[in-house]
Amino acid sequence: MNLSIILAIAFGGALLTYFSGKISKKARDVLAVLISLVIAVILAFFYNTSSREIFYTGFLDFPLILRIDTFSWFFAFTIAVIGSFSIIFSLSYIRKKGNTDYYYTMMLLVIASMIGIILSGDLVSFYIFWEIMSWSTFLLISYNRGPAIAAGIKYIIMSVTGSVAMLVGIISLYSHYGTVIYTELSGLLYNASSGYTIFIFVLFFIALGIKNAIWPLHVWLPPAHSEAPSPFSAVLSGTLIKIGTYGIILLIYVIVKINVFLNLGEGIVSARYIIAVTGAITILIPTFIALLQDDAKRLLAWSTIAQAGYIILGIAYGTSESVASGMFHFFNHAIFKALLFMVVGAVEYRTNGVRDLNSLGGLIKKMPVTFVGGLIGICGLIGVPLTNGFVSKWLIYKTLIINNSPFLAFAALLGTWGTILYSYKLLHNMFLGQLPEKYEKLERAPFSMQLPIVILSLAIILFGILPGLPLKVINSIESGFGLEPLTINIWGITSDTGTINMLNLFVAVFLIGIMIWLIFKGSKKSAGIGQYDNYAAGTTVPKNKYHYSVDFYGPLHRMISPYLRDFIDDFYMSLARSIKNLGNGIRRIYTGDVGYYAIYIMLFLALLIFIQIKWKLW
Amino acid sequence: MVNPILLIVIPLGLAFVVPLFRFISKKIEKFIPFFALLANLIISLTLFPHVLEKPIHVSIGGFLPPLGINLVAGPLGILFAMLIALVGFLVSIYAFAYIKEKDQEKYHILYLLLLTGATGVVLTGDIFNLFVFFEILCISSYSLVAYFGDKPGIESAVKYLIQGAVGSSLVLIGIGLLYGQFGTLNMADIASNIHSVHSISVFIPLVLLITGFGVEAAIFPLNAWLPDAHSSAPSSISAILSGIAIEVGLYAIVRVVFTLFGASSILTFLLFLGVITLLIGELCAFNQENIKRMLAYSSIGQIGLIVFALSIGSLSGINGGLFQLVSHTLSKALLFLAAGYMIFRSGSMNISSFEGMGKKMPYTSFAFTIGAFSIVGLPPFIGFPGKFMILKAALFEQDILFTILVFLILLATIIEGAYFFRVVQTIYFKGEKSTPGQEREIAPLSVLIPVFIFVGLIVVIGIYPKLITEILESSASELLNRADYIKNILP
Amino acid sequence: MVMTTILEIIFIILLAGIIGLFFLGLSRKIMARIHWRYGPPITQPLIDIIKLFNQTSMSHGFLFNFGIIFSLAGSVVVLLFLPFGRICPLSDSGGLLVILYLMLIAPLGLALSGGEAANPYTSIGISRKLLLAFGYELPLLLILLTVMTHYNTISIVEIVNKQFQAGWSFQHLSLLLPGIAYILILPAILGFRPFELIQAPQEISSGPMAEYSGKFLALTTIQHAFNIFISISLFTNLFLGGAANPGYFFLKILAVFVIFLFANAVFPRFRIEQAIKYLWRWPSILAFAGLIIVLITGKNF
Amino acid sequence: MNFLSEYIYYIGAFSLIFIGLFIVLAKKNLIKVIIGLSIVDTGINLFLITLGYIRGGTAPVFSKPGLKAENMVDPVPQALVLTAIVIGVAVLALALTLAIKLYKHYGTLNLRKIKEQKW
Repeated sequence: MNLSIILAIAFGGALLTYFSGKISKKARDVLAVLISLVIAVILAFFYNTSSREIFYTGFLDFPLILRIDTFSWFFAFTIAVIGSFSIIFSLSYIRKKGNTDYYYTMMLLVIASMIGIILSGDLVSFYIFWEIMSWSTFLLISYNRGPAIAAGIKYIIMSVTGSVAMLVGIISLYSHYGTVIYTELSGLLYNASSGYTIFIFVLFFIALGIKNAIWPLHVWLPPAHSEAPSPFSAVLSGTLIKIGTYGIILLIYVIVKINVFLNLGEGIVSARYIIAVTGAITILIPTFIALLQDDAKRLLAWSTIAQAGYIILGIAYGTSESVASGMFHFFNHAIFKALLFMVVGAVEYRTNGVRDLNSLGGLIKKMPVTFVGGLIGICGLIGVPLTNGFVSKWLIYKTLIINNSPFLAFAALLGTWGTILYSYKLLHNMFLGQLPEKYEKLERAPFSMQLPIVILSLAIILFGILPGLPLKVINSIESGFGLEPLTINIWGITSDTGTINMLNLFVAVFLIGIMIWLIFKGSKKSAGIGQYDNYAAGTTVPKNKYHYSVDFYGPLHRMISPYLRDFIDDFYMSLARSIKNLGNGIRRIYTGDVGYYAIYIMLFLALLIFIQIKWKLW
Repeated sequence: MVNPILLIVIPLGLAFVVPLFRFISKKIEKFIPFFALLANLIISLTLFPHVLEKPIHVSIGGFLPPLGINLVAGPLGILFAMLIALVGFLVSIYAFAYIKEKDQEKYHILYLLLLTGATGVVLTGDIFNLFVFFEILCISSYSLVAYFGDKPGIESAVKYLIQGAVGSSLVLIGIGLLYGQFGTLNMADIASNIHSVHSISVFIPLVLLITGFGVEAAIFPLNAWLPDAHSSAPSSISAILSGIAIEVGLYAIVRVVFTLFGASSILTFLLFLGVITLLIGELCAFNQENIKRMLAYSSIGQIGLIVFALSIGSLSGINGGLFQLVSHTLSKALLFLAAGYMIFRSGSMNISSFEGMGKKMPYTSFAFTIGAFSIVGLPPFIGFPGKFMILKAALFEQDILFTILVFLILLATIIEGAYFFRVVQTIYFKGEKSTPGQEREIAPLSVLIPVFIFVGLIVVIGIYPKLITEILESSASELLNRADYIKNILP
Repeated sequence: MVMTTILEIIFIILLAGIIGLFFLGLSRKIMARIHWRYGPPITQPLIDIIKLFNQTSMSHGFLFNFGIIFSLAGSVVVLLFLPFGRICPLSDSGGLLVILYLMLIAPLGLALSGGEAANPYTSIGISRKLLLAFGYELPLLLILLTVMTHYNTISIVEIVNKQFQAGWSFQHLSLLLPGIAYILILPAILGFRPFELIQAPQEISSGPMAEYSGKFLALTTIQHAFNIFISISLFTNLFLGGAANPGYFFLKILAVFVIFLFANAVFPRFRIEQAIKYLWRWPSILAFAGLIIVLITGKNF
Repeated sequence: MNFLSEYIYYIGAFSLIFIGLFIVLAKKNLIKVIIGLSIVDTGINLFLITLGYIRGGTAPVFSKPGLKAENMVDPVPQALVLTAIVIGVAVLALALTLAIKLYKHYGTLNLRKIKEQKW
């Protein structure tokens, strides 16, 4: 099987979907799902193989290369799977809206270009697919119109900013070493001056950091994630920002190599430490901002930034446990964040676009499957033991504590407690509490929405109990990077400094749960009563008058909100405004008076003569 | 082998025949540019392989080079001739539906003259001849800008004319000074003797020529006519002006600087000038509400980028510059054509009037989007290899100055991205989702065909840049090896 | 092997429950005596529970039931991670970090359960409970981090073992400060005065528990008992060197509990903002100071 | 004095050019500006002619024996001037046409007031 075939299917399929939509709606839906599934299935067969091929020689003097190894397989496969689930989820979500052909085409194009990025074996093809991904994403973010337009423009400007910086980095590497192929570049920076290495690092990090939404490059993410169509938010949050993660791993562990990276600078001013601290800040600030959000998707968007912080922290910290945790958390986050966006999407779909947390509530009775999905999703997000998120977070805490970085560990842990607060708010305000009367007749989510929700929920539990499955893959990636592999069992990790055994824990929790359930069942049966049949200390609770979820964390909100404006966003906006003003000012040189224009010509002539007289240029 | 002089003769001859055809049928006149340029396109394509082997020169009237006027069809000349014929041809198709006036023979005459002038400039080997063709180009573009006879058109034409006339006066003085010193007008001849005289006496004509041609090439601060003219001309003419006229001006500068004077020391100055032009163009475009003005300022920016690339002075730099020039010609022509028809439909040049165009004119909007992406330099469109090559050339200098300039260029790219993406969003995502009154009105075929040929070229060359890199490389080496150029003409 | 483990588990759960309930009873007795009352008998909580199990209860639905089971299961599982004397059935399943996480299952379960009802008091109570948890977690995290960094391990068994070798943690200044901080936040963890604001019977009619009746109330009481046991024995294990056998361990935690009761009997109730501000100030500063000292003096092991 | 007589035509030519340019730069009225352009043109033509002029030279035609090439005026500038005059006339005509149209639209020829196309 050829790697270029995957890309051909992905890109060709995207275009084909568009044209098939002109013929038959059904055929298009089937085709879109089929293509995304086929890509995932083909990729699955590449497990544990490694190959490399030149797929195109027509681009200037650069042979474009595709390669696959465990590292890229892991990312590509995750992306393909999440992508196909999102497309399945879209089937009913997007039906109500217009431009369906366009939607599917762009969605497939985004997925295809992401897989292209992952599979590319040199920086030029990496960049080409990267840009294709950027603009196709841009075209999809604004799909919903209204506020989505500002979100789209913010996204694309930041994205272009990043990618031009990266382009300079790529070309600079090429001009220094004469190659852009990973395998040839790998380790070459060992002999470079640290100044040059830092230069390359900064350039790449602008691009990768923007994609990965590292603070302070995150400002595009909250509006983009919250305004995009929900299945696409799942792709954005679950996979697209992870392309940034992939790039960072690629940069640090494949191109620069771990030994150079760890020796870049010393102590607190080392590259490793600075990036890790940035990761920690990325955890803390967005977590607290997420607490203040009232829009379900915006809350999830901020949470995405925070979780990306864990990933960066793990990857940059550079011990084999931390890198494993970074990659594992990438995988977990892809699953549970996609799931959560789908849950919100399902609610949004049934309530006709309501995602304001203050006007929902009590939907558990109406959408139980979706609720369970949401519950498992937030458990994964928090990292409740027995969900996948726990193991990756445990790993990062552990390695930070053992390696004497308690402050980073503190940031990570505190972020988790913030996560509990906002994710419970999300769940509570949507599904618990009082059901507004207008939603009395709400139906369950359609099957095409429930299916991915259920599968992803099961995946969270499965990888929570048996973390060894993904960790095995991660372990072999790590040995490829020259890191010491972990000792892994199917149920967890063994090491001298702390062992984790999820299966033990599962059995314990399960048995104790059964025991308590038996006691509960065995004792006197309780009478079922309606939701509004409440004890209210002698008064009555009026129906539909109060919404208890409003201002759920009011006291905390009042305390911290003055400190948590998104100053970075304000800064960027004022930058944009000043560029605009500058442009408006400069425009005035074209006064409209032709006399001035003639004077400009003469002045130019005079300038040339002056320069010659002054400096004797030629 | 075809004589390259046909490239000039056919459009020139047919231009004056246009009124005669009116006696046969009024409908036929609009097809004359079409056929003339088709012929040109075919001729230049057949010449193309020959030229790559050895430049062709034709001595007019049998007078040998230093004395007589000669045509030089080198790779660079043919590259430009091909571009001119191609863009002219496609725009002439566009004009079938776009130019609707009853008496349109003037349009076609002037159109053909404009392209004759442009082709003449790029093919001639004689400096005064170059000036003459340049004047033909300029005069016809002044009148074409005013073609609609409306208020902005006339005003812009007058301003364009005044600045253009000042510019060409300077050129003519420069040519006179050169002739006074060398006693010859043949470019190869002047070039071979240029270092035999004192530098100050060469410097004055050089400055005059750069300034004079710079007006047409729209280098800052000589470009004040451009936004006015581009925005008030008929869109087909805007496409030609932006896609051909300023490129030809640039050709003239490049010819003068590289071949005629071999003045590599002025390149440092042009480097900065290019970056400044780029930044100012993009900044002015940033907050522009008038779509055609925005595109015009963007052209200024692109010209700045091309000037920058050419002034790097290395083979790869010139290569990149020429690639960017081709890319800009195709993309900007496409943008003006697509925007032109949308303006035609919406009746306003305000960007906000494009709201909902994505639904109303899906194909045109699509084409506009491709053009915008290409200009910004996104793969897999033609703008990307261009920008890539320029950055590569600049960074290969491994000089801190170049790194700084590259960052300024990239800053401009970001600004450029910002305003183009804003328009794309306006087209697709702004406005009411679907109002019943706004039915789909697909543009006529004669608009869609050229537009989509442009789209095709942009995508194909974007994906497979090797298609044109060969001719670009030989053009670039033609520019850099003046000795070869001189030897070819004066054996 | 498996058999002993299962026996250990059952032993610990039963014992912890009994000790927890005893402490609950004891606390009421001692409080009463401080207030110059006679007070209920020490077995009163047990009697209450038995009585409650026999009463009719009302349920709002599946999640209402599930939440309470989930919450209690979370608390019980924590027990298996804490060394009780030398007994610790799940010693190598993740250590202190897992305990930290499992401790949040209890409030989360209660919150979920309460969310099923449409009672405003419940909502307010949950909100307060989560916020208070957030408030005390900050110092708690610092305290645990200090201990873990000091001993350079995340295993609580290891920590206890190291204290056997080198004496109680309280002997080191760097751990004394976090120890004091722990005592300061203990009432917040347990919802005792002055952090009664979650239940606040006069104000929001028992908050999250407003809707509970019969066996639900019984289960929450049991859970409360477990919580007391957990938080006190966590302190004992971390700072007072644990114990070599369960009997000695019991004496230690009893002592800690009684001292703690006397210390807290005199406070009024905080508002939630005041509570968070308080928790983020003094205990956090103390714990933070400890952490800094640990980092400066370097690891002891 | 000798200098003056040697360079009188050049001085004259460049004076005309600068006068013309000054008019273009400084005058508000479009017609005046056009006149200025015309003066510049004239100056350039004079300049070109002067380039090939030899004092006392003859027409560059071998009409009678004994004529040497050194004594003939250079014919090339004359050809150039002829072309330049034609171009100049074309520009002038176009400019005047446009001026008429402009006046119809604006009712004025004051270039300082015709500023609709700007920025």
